[in-house]
Amino acid sequence: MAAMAMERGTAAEALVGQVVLPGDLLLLPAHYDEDAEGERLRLSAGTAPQGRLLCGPGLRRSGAGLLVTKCGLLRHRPGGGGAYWVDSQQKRYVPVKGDHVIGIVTAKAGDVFRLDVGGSEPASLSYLAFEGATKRNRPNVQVGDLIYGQFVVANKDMEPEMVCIDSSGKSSGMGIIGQDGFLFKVSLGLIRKLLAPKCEIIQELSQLYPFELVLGMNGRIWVKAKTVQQTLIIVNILEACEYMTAEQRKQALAKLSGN
Amino acid sequence: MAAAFKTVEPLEYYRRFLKENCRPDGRELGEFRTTTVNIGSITTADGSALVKLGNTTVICGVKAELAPPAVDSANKGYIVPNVELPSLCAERFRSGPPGEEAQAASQFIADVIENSQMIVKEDLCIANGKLAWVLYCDIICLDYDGNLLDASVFALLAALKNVQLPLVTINEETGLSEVNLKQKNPLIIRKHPVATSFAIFDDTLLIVDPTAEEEDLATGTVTIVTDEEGRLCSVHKPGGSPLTGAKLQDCITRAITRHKEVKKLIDKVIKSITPK
Amino acid sequence: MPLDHRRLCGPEESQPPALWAAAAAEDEEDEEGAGAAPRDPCALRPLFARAGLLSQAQGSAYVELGSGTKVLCAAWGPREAAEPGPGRLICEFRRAPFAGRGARGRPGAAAEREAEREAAAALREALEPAVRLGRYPRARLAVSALLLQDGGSALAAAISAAALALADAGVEMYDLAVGCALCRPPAPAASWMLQPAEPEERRAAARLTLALLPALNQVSAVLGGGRGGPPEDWAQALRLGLDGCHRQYPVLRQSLLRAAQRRDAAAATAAAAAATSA
Amino acid sequence: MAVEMEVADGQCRLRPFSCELGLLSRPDGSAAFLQGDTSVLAGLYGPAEAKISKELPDRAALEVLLRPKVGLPGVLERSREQLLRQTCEAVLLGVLHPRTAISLVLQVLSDAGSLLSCCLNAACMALLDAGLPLAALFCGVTYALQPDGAILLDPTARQEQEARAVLTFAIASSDRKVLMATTKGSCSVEEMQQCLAAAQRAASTIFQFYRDSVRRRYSKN
Amino acid sequence: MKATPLSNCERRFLLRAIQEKKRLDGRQCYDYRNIRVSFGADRGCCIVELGRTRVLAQVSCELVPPKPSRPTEGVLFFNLELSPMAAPGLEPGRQSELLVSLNRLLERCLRDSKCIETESLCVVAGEKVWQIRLDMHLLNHDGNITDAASIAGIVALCHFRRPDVSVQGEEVTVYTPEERDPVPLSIHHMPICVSFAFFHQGTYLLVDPTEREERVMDGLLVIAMNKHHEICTIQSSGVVMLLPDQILRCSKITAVKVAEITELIQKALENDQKARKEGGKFGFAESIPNQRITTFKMESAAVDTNDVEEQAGEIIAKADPPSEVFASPVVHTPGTAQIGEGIESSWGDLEESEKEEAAEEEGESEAAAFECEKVETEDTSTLKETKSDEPIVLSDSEEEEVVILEPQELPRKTRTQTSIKQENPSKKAFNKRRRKKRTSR
Repeated sequence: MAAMAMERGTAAEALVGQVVLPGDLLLLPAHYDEDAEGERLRLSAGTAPQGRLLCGPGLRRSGAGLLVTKCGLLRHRPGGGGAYWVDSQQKRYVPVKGDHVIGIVTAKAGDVFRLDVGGSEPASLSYLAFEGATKRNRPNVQVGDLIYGQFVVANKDMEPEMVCIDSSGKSSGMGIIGQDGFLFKVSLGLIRKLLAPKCEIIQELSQLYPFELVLGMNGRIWVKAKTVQQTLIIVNILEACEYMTAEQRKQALAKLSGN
Repeated sequence: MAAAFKTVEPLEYYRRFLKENCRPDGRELGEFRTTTVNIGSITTADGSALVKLGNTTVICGVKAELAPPAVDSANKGYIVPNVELPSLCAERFRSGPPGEEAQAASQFIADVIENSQMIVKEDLCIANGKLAWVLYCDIICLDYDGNLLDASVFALLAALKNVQLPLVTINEETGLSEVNLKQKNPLIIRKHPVATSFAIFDDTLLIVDPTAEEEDLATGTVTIVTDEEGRLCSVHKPGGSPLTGAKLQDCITRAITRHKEVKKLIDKVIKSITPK
Repeated sequence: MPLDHRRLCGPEESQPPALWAAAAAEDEEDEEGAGAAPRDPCALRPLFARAGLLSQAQGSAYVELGSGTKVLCAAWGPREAAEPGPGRLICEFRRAPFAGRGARGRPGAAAEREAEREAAAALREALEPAVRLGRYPRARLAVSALLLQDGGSALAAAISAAALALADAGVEMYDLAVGCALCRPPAPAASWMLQPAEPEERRAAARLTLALLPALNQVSAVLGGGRGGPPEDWAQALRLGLDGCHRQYPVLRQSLLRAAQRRDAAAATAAAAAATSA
Repeated sequence: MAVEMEVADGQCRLRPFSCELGLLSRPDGSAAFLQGDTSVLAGLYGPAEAKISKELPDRAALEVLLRPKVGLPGVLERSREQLLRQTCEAVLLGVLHPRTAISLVLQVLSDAGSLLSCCLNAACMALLDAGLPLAALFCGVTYALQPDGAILLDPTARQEQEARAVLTFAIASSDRKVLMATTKGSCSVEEMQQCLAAAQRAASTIFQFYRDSVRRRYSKN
Repeated sequence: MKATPLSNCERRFLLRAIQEKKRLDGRQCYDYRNIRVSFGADRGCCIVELGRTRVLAQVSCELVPPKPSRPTEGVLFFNLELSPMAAPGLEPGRQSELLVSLNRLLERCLRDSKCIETESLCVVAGEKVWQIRLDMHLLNHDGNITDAASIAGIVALCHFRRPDVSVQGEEVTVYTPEERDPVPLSIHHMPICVSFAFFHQGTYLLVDPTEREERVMDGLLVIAMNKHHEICTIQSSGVVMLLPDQILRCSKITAVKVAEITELIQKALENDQKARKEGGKFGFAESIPNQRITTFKMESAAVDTNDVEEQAGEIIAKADPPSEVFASPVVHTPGTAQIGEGIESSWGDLEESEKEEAAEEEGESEAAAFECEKVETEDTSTLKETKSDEPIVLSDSEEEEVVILEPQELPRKTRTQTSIKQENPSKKAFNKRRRKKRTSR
């Protein structure tokens, strides 16, 4: 049986940029083999030699190699031991520590707000986790408002917790999102693309006219332009990007700026 | 000590036993629990049987009624099996209408009847298009300690073997049916399907006739139903751990042996009540 | 289309064969009637009781009457309940579809459900005074009775069995509850009869089921009805019934003692086995 | 006629397959799967908030609902739901999302034979589309045993009716083991093993189809 | 599954856009979304897509006795289900208020408009008529379920063919499609629902609202009409403050929309009919949009099964042969038998005849004690009751449970009782006694 499993395995490097499916076995260069087990332990112990391989979302350790658990494109980042992960087109968000997301306030309960972030349970956000907030000076937040914040606690076993301040107590762009503008949802894959540094789509859009944009890792986008019409155009273009090639998008944009 | 270990780490506890090729209750991996059958205990039913597999206890009562055959199968009678898991058989079952497990078991029993052709529905027809027998086979689990399917199939078979149907004739002049309650005949049982269930442990080990505890810890189950000719009437593996064809073959082998045991048992018990 | 989609259904309607054998059926009834005539009205039926026989339930009991009535009971408790206040006793009564003579009971049918609900309520009436519910605040105790065969006096048997099951489950109780049924045959001036069989019950002019807490000598439930009679007549019935309860009590007690001994013996064996294996 | 020829070749054929991913806007994952004229639509929500009564402390609670096209779901649907759910559970890495609920709804669009295998394929594609973590893939394969003993792959409704036995397997992509098996009619042990071996062969073709579908879907990224 | 809440900014933005006569998807106020109709391989089966809202409809038929009040008319049955896949928050089997009102509306649109001739569905007056059943399933909810379902319903009814029947005397023959071509239903006209959503106290109205628009609307007006401009149903819900001329305006818009939709439906039906007639391809597989990257097709593929027989043979050959050794049954009493030894069960084992003697003996020794217990009761009546249990003997080797109700065939066990007779139950399912392995200790 083991031999059969090996047969299925393919060298990881050869598949970078290709579609992988759950159950696929990725083989790593031989020198990772011996110490594949206890990987994490050593990582945290800090005794690990440099060049430790990171195994990102959609992948699991399996014997000497990596087992794919999500379908999508295999990505690789060189440097250090390198990192592998799978980029997938998923819609449902699962909170991850450090992610910036847009939440909708669903309730105020005692000292915390409950926020819908699109995950499996509501996130909590303390009254005090806003810049300049004190017991007396509470932020003015209503049910139904949008909040842009960051996860400080997010794992499978605990209730996710958000804050709107960074480690130095500054808002750094987080907090309540304005009352105007519009909120809509796209796939998580598209959000990751939009958040990538120097994203072409955003650059092309910004040449149309000025607008404000907030991108949440949970697939939510808030956008506000000068007029309703302009806001709607941005919304429609971003939604359409889900299935457009760069070529098609450029054509569509050209048509718009022509108008 | 052992009890505490069992409570805290039930799976590890089992593994220790399985490694030694035995189970906490003293059985070997391929060993069934004591199987007891008693037939005819419910006099209000036309046929009945009580089957015990260790603690697991299942009772099947058959009631025969008359109805016109369905329009699209004018020469066939009906067999209507239903499995009930009442709240008294185990704590997790709620009162009220049958839940998923009971319904899945009912469907399984219906499939076994159909697949094995143990009773040919044509045999239940009295007058083509006019009158046929309806056999309601109600299987109730009284004590659920695992392996419901084996016990249910056996109880059904034993109860059907026990059924005595009164003679029904159609009066040619009046066209009405007449029932003679004094003259009773047994059903024609054409095949004797016997089920053998296995639990899969840790994706590899197969243990036969699992208890409720073993079912809980198992990663899957398989049920094989064979008839006296060694044909397969059902290979029922409702998901769970994957198995190879060779492992499945091992299950079938065990099932064939089990069939012989059970067949002998049922023959003997039927013989014991047949007036000589 | 109100079809039961959780059960396999046969044809929409079917009749028991006895319907087509009208003549023969009457004969049979007559025979039964004749057989019942010389019965001593004060006679009790043979009673078999056994407690602690189910492996999964915390407490269980099985009661069988000579007339063919078979009842199995399981009890659980206490379980945590959401609602505050003293403990609650949840009773369930189910009839196996094959329990009755004649047509098969249709589980889930409205009439069937109604009858079962009524019996469950009577069961609760009879048992509640016997259980120390105050000792189980915010908790639920549950008893389920399953009637496997109805040979008459089914509810009375269920009451006895349910009380045994609760006691077997280790629930704190003031007393056991013992059930007894009576009926008055249709014949004029007929006297009440203890523990009627199913045909007697079917023909009866009046019926009565009562539950007694024998040690306390208190009646916990009375359920009866039928063609009226003078109060003295009913008082007589009550006396007869109570007597019946008292006479059944030792047998029930005995079965509980047995169950307890068996459990102790099993525990000892297990301990011994553990000791040897260690 | 055509069937006989295929048998003579020692070959079995799958009907034309098609599949559309993510076709529903509301669910987190969706797929339509077609095998010949048999087609099933699958929609999946989750991992989402679980009802307290259904919550499991150590893994995601998976619920599978099978909706017939005519009438309400009955006992048959319930038993198939159990088969489908336990098959999905065997590959789903539910421990990664404890205390959540995953709900998979399958709607029969057209039953022209081999319905259960089509349900399995649609379910797996919906799991893929939703991006849930899976240890492996599975596919459904149905074989019919004809009265003459020949085996027939992916039978139509009529072929199923004429068959002596119909066997459906769910095959896992890892090592081609059997996840689920269910049979209708009776067959010999040899026949069952033959169908199983043949199903394992057919699985390779179906998994390749899965891969090609997903490749096409990601072709513009 | 909980539905995502609607944020304040979405609500405000949508309402502002409506005031500016702008819609999210770029439509004008009176524009309908794209309608796509696809047919299944079965007759009477279609999927209607209205934008992203999707409804499946299937018509089926069955011969049933007619309703007593209408002995010469067929029976119509309509049912819409909101499948839990259509949106989060829809639970299976729950009759929500929305579902009930939708079903009532469709019923009025399709039944009360008398669009289907029910007389032609009668086979034998008072005995057998066709019951036509229309099942609709909402598969994806993006607003305006009513219109999508009404279109799907009527299309499925038009597409349906029932088997032909003939009546000769009492004999009703139902023909298979091979014997005789199935017959279409006779449909007088096609009522179609058009929904209008109202905002800002009825100032603004939108045709064919999406789900988000429905979430911020004040009220809804549904008008069902056929292409002859006959209104079949009209219904308002929610807070609708309408002026008479607004209703008039809506009905004019409806007439235009209905004409367009009817034409589209007819074209779709014709295309499908043509494909079927000319032996072309039809069914859902044909309606999958090939150009999309989310779809993929594979032609019929061959699977090589050449050596499966050998492979199967090998597996069977390798397996151990079935064991020839197995337990033999022991009959305890007539009707009760057992195989297997050993494991104690709490139900107690059934009696074993050889041990009966032992029970007997012990029983004897206990008889006295037992009788004491019963003395009083036996005084008062001829008690037929027998004891249920043996009294307390805790001999560790043999402890049993006894059984009162002995069958007649074994009179020796009636012990002290003299009166046991006719009531002996005929079986002993529950006569049991505990048996311990003597060998164990």
